[in-house]
Amino acid sequence: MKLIQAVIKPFKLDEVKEALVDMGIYGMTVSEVKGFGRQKGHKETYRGTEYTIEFVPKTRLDVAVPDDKVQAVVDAIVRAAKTGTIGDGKVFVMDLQETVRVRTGETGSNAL
Amino acid sequence: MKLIQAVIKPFKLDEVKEALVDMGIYGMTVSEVKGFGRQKGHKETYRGTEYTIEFVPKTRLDVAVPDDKVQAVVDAIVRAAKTGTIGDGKVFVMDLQETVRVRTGETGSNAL
Amino acid sequence: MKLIQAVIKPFKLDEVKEALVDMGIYGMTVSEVKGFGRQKGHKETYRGTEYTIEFVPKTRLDVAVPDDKVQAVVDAIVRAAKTGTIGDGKVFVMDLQETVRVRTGETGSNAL
Amino acid sequence: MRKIVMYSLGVFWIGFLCLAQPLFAQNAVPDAAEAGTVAVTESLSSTAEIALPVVAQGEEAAPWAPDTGDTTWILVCSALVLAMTAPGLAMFYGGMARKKNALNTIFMSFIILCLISVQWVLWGYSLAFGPDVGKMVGNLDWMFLNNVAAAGPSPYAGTIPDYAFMVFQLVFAVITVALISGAVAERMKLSAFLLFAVLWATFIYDPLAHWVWGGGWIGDLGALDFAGGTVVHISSAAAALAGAIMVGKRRGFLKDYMAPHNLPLTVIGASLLWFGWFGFNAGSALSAGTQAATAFVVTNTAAAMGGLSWAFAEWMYRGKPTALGAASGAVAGLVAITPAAGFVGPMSALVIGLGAGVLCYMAVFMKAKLGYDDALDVVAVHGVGGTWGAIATGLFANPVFSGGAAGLFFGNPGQLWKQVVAVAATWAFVFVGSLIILKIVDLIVGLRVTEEEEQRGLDLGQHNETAYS
Amino acid sequence: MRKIVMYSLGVFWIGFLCLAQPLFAQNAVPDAAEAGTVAVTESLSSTAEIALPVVAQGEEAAPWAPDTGDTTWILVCSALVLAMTAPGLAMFYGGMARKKNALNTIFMSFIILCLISVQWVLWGYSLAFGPDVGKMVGNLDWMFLNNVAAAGPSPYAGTIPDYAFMVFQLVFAVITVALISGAVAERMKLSAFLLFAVLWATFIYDPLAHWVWGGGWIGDLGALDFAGGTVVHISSAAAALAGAIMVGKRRGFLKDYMAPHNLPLTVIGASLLWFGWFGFNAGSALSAGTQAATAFVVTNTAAAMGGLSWAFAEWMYRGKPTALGAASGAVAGLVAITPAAGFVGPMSALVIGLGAGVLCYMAVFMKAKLGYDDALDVVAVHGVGGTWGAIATGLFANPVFSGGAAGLFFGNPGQLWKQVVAVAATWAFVFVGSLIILKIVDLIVGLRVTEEEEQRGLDLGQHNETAYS
Amino acid sequence: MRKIVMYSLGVFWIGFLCLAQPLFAQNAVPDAAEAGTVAVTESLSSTAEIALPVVAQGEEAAPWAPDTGDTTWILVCSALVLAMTAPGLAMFYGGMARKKNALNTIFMSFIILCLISVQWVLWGYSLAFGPDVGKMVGNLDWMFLNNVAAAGPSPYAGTIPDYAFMVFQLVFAVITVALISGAVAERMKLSAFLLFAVLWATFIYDPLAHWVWGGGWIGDLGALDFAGGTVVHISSAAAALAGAIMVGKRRGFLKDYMAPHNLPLTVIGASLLWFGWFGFNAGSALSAGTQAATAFVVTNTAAAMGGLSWAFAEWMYRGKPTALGAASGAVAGLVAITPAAGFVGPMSALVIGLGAGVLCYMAVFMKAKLGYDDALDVVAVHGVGGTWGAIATGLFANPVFSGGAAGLFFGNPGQLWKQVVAVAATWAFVFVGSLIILKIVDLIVGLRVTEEEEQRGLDLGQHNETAYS
Ligand SMILES: Nc1ncnc2c1ncn2[C@@H]1O[C@H](COP(=O)(O)OP(=O)(O)O)[C@@H](O)[C@H]1O
Ligand SMILES: Nc1ncnc2c1ncn2[C@@H]1O[C@H](COP(=O)(O)OP(=O)(O)O)[C@@H](O)[C@H]1O
Ligand SMILES: Nc1ncnc2c1ncn2[C@@H]1O[C@H](COP(=O)(O)OP(=O)(O)O)[C@@H](O)[C@H]1O
Repeated sequence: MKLIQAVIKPFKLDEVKEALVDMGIYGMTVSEVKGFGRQKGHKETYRGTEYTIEFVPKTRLDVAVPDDKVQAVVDAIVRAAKTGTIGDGKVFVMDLQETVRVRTGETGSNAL
Repeated sequence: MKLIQAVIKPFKLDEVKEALVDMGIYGMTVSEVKGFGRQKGHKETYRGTEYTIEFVPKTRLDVAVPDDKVQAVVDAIVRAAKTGTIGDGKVFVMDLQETVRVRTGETGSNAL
Repeated sequence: MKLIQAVIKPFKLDEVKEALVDMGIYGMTVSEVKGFGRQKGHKETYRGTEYTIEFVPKTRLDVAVPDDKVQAVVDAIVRAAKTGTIGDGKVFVMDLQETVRVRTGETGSNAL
Repeated sequence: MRKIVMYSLGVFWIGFLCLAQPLFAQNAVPDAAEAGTVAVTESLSSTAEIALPVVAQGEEAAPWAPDTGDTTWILVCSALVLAMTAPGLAMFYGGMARKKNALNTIFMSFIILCLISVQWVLWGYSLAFGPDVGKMVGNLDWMFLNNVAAAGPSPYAGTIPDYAFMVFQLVFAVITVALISGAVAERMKLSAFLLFAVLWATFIYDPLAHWVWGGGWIGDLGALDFAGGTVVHISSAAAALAGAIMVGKRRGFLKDYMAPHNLPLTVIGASLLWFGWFGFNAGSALSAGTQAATAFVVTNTAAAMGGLSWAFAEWMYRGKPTALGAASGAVAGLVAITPAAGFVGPMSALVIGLGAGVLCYMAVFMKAKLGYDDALDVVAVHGVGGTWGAIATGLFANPVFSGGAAGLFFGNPGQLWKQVVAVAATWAFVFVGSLIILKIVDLIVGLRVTEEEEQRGLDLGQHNETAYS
Repeated sequence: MRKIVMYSLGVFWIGFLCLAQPLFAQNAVPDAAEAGTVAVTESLSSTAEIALPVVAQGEEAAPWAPDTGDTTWILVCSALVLAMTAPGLAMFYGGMARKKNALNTIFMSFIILCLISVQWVLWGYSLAFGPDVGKMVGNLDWMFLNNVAAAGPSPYAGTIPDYAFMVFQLVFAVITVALISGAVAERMKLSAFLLFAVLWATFIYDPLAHWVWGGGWIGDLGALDFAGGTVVHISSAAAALAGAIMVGKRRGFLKDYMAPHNLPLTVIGASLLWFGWFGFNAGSALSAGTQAATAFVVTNTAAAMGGLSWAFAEWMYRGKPTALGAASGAVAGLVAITPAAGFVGPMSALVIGLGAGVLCYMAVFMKAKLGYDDALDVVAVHGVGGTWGAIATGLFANPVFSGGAAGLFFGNPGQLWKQVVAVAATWAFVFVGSLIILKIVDLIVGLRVTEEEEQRGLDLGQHNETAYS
Repeated sequence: MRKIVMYSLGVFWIGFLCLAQPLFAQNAVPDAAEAGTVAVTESLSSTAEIALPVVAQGEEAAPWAPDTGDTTWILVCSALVLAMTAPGLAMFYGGMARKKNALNTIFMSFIILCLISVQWVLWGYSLAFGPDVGKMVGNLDWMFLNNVAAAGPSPYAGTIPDYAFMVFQLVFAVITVALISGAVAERMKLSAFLLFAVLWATFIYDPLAHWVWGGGWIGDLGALDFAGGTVVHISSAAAALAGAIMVGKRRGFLKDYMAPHNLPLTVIGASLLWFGWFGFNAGSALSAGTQAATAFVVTNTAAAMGGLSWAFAEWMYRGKPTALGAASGAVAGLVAITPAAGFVGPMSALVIGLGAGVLCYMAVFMKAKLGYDDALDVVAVHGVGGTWGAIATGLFANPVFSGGAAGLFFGNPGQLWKQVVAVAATWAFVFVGSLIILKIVDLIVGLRVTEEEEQRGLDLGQHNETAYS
């Protein structure tokens, strides 16, 4: 199994989620993060003092999948999350040694 | 060493934390996430427009442990987090190649 | 490639970020987490009821780097994040099997 | 399904429209009678000692005209007291709730404002202030505001329109009921609370207001309650205690982290309560004269001293003063000065406020010891503060300010006894009555939400809404 | 660059200072004339039926003095109505917006308060209430408040200073324009809205106010509008509809999650609207007498019933009452009672509030069906509620309360027809006029922000600020 | 330990009770004397030009009765001004603070309201308005409100009760001290600020109020200050400057991200300030007549123009107007019109507001240049705005509106000079006096929290609370 961690633009979450559901992936975990990269933040001015916001709001998606689906899922995420502009994000793939479903205690791919 | 990542129901955090403390685990990191899975969200209606909230609030717990404790910790988490109903969550285990304690620079298991 | 996950004190984020930028690392992802460890939280009293806040606010930094930079980056983070007091945090290093840049589809070290 | 509901709403509404027709037809009759001649004054003669004299009927029957200054005063004060319930109390309570229950807590104050406003014009006012029946309650002659003169003076305050007095009393009824919601917050079912509210207003508040202000036995007894220490504060606290006991503790009480979710909201709510309380206390003079000015001053003084004394008590006892403490102390001071406002001077107000802050601060520790879960401390603040205020009125009432009534420290020990009787009667009547009503409500709809719903929060459970998105 | 801007600001400001000189010099002339002698009363004689009589010019020309009670009343009511716009409406609307647009939505109400306050003293008041031109509009004699007597009585209300009447009307103009912003929220350009606001106030609101209250044809016709059902509510709703259509739907309308970002803010805003509405309706009596007291009572009654009826309709139809629903219902009740406030009794107010809650609740479903995006439901609440209120005034007006005017249920079927004419004329005039103004504004500056900006939110896009940090 | 603290609280409280006894006994004496005969009027004869005439003592000594309209007016205005401090200023400042300091910032306004309310009735009022000593300060004859007639007229305003005037002045003292907290926010110790507040109110504010309004030398000089441009705004700004310098910069000043944590709160706070300011300015007429109406109108006009001018200055200079800017500009306009409110017309108010918006906008850049850290811009808004307003009063005062006083543009160049003297004297006296007091406070308790506490935030450090959970 692999854990796929994707950092994407927040407004792309719905599209990515649907792309995954379409391929039969029904589980994922989402969190709000702040990204720092090529895409620059914005400036804010309050009463004469100017601030640069370097971090851009991003969404992180964690999906655990069996090995045979990794490539397809990564491709699907990339396709759905792409706008072609800077800041589209990254997909990271990590090895997952074990998965347990808390409710049933099932392990391995069955737990996904 | 392994990194154990558990996605659980938020109100189970205290029980899980205590179970870990009882086994002598004194370090962990917690974040608020949103889960998507078998457990469905709820609907909200505002002035005649209905919205489906597909994501359910979940809590993620990251615990790094030495190899010999992995099984015990996973078991403890599963036991404490279990309600037996849909949405109880998942535990993921990943390989951890190095750990450093920032304060002292210690590495490996000593840093946990 | 490796994924470096650092849990640090929130107010050290700027220093750590600058240390990384100085070494030529231009990408990272940041999230707000709560830590549980040696550093204890504080107590709050509301109208006669006292609560202990066991979790301390922390910041998590995820940086993916090519293998040859791992040691330097870990060292830089440790140096910048250190105050020498309890609660300075931890750095975890994990193996990263693949990285994809969503915008271009590039993979591997090129995608970082 | 949808259509049916729509139709039924339509029918119900047209039905009401038809039913209502005779009401306002009726309504027209007495109003059309010469304004200035109030048919009910006779039956009210027994309340003459609390009512201002009805304006003399001039020769040539010049039509009665209200005093514009007094009328402005009472209308403005009515608006101020209304603002105490919403947004004041809504914010004060809402901020103290946990995030998952914030909206439900706010909703309670708001919907009670709606509900009791309607109850009052339908029958509440008549039961409380209508022609007396055995010193216990008003009769139903003023139901639907029949016999309440739109263009004539109030029998209780001769320089202002009857409607102005009626609406000023309305906002008192509203806030009394709304206060109770703090004790049962975060777990009581909305339907149960609404049913409780209507029954409680009708069978507890309306008679009690009659006892004290409407010509009933407590007023006759000579107990002093300028603006509602017993009627409003002790009564809401006694009901709150009954509610906290009957509804039971919140899941995780004294164990889970239940810190206020938004303290700025709470402090702002307390500030608005303070602002509105000027209407409450100084408005109770029913005229914009020197008594109103005095009541205004002592209200401010007691609030300020209450805030300081709670904060300093915390400072001494816990090491740090809290914002929640200062806000609570100011409210405690306001509660305590309420029965005394027109009768005492500013130096006495300092003592009353000081006592309120310290006593109520100590009282919040009670619930943990005694084991009932008064979620937002209605008993500690309104019960203890109101009782202290009623007693203090019997100590500090000063003829210089009251224009007559005196307390123990001004040579009239008998007053203290009357105050104790009024306090005890109120606690007993309201506590027992509230228990009975709660039991009935429990049988009909059940008092409490399910455990699962309590855990998810009442915002989702009762309203399908989240406070913040 | 920076210097240049600074200089230009300086010059512009000194320029204004010089320009302004003659204005207040001019200003001085009529004011210096004997107070109490108002030159314009003649030209206003045609409005005599709505104006209170100008105080009799006593022998020996004792200087005119205002009634202190009435003056206090109108000044306080003016402050209350001002508070309806900011913070009231700002919070009500701001809480309903999404987080990324929250500040922009709040800003709209605030800046409109600033803008229209200035427009009104410069020329708005003169157009609306100045000497009549053909029953259609006021002339410019009162521009810059020339010929408005600082020390004399208002020709519209003889017991209060002319300035008090002027500022009371000012806050009505302000809120009418601010209301429109709810329909176009979350996507309209600030510059476009400001330009629209000035044009709309000048060419739509000012004439319309003149038609109804300033001596124009609707007032002459005998249509009843106590506090602004047509002038304020229907007119803002008609403009809102035009705006929603012309500006277009929000990206993701009916698809994305667009839940209110802060419902406590919205409920508190609704409470402040309720509080301020007493100034709006009871203040419209222009004197602190029995009519003000009645208007106060029916306002409260309709608001309460509106809140209950919307909440109960939801309960029946959706299974759960919402806080947003109760708050919206109260506002709907307030809207509906506005034209009727001085003319009907409290039992009629119950029916009016009941109808408002149910009708407006049904109306919010309209926009999804008809496909226009009235973001914060101005049309459903103010349009439907205002229309129902204007019609209801023609049904329920009761001589007992109105001191004369009667509706269908009190034997005067003709009144209903007049109400219908006034309503229809207002909808038509304002809708068409607003479309034209919006078209012009679109050509000059463009109505809408870019798609990218809409996505990031108008707080960043229009103001470079975030509501919460 | 716990018991000991409890006991000590009890003893301290009973002690106060005993001590207080003679106070209200004393209190009774003059009040019992015939109301209407004010013993102190003689010593006040020198202030006759600012005081309204004491009502004539009618034959047959009919008891004095206040004017109900004026009394309502002043009591309502007192409540409005109180609401400026809390919730108004508390929200305005609280929203601008960072999240970790939000509650502490709000707490400051709230606790100052408590503290100065008590200081004022104990000795502040006597020092400010009591019988004059050498044109510099009042004596202690009115301490504990002795010799202040609960049932008699104010020697400063003969149509209202003495207590009404006293409490109206109380809320001015409160807000002046609360304003200072903005400059030292986010780093000053609570204990230090409270000690400073009592000393500053006693040794700076009370004498200054005496100089201008209580019969002191500035009033004698003929300098105009209608509602407190010097007394309230310049004085709080001068103290703020001293505070910012003495307490030092916040860690990370001009480097870290210090954006307001909740701008909706700030805009709502500004709206409530605007609302309350009607009480501040129009209430300062001390009677509900034409001058109150004029003050009301110019207050609104200057606020509106101030908001527009700051927002447009930003638009020109930075590309986008901000919500914080519009809110700040409105406050700047309100500050500037304060000394002029009863003396100028609405067209002059436009110029005053325009100037205030632009000047204060430019002034906020000052602190970065000069290097002091006035956290929430008290100096820029109240110092610059107040100075501009005081000068502008000397330019625009118009006999048509002031009933006498004239400025440079109305033929009286001498007035400008008097204004400059008053402004300069206020800045100098307050700045130097504040430095001395701060030095003393620093020696006793230390001005500043530890660096670690500053970093964690003062909410946790000073109160052990978090604003939001
Ligand atoms: N080396 C990295 N490690 C962790 N996260 C990264 C890294 N590089 C980029 N990211 C994340 O990906 C987001 C997008 O990256 P960015 O450089 O802005 O655009 P792009 O991927 O189009 O080059 C960043 O905001 C950050 O959250
Ligand atoms: N494949 C997955 N990858 C990442 N997180 C997952 C995955 N499947 C489930 N989760 C997380 O686990 C939570 C519980 O899963 P769910 O399917 O609702 O219940 P159960 O584990 O009882 O079948 C989800 O809300 C989600 O956060
Ligand atoms: N075993 C662990 N697994 C995951 N996170 C940990 C672990 N131990 C510590 N942490 C994180 O590191 C933070 C700092 O650890 P702590 O024990 O307080 O201090 P120190 O590293 O100085 O000993 C904790 O707040 C927690 O977020």
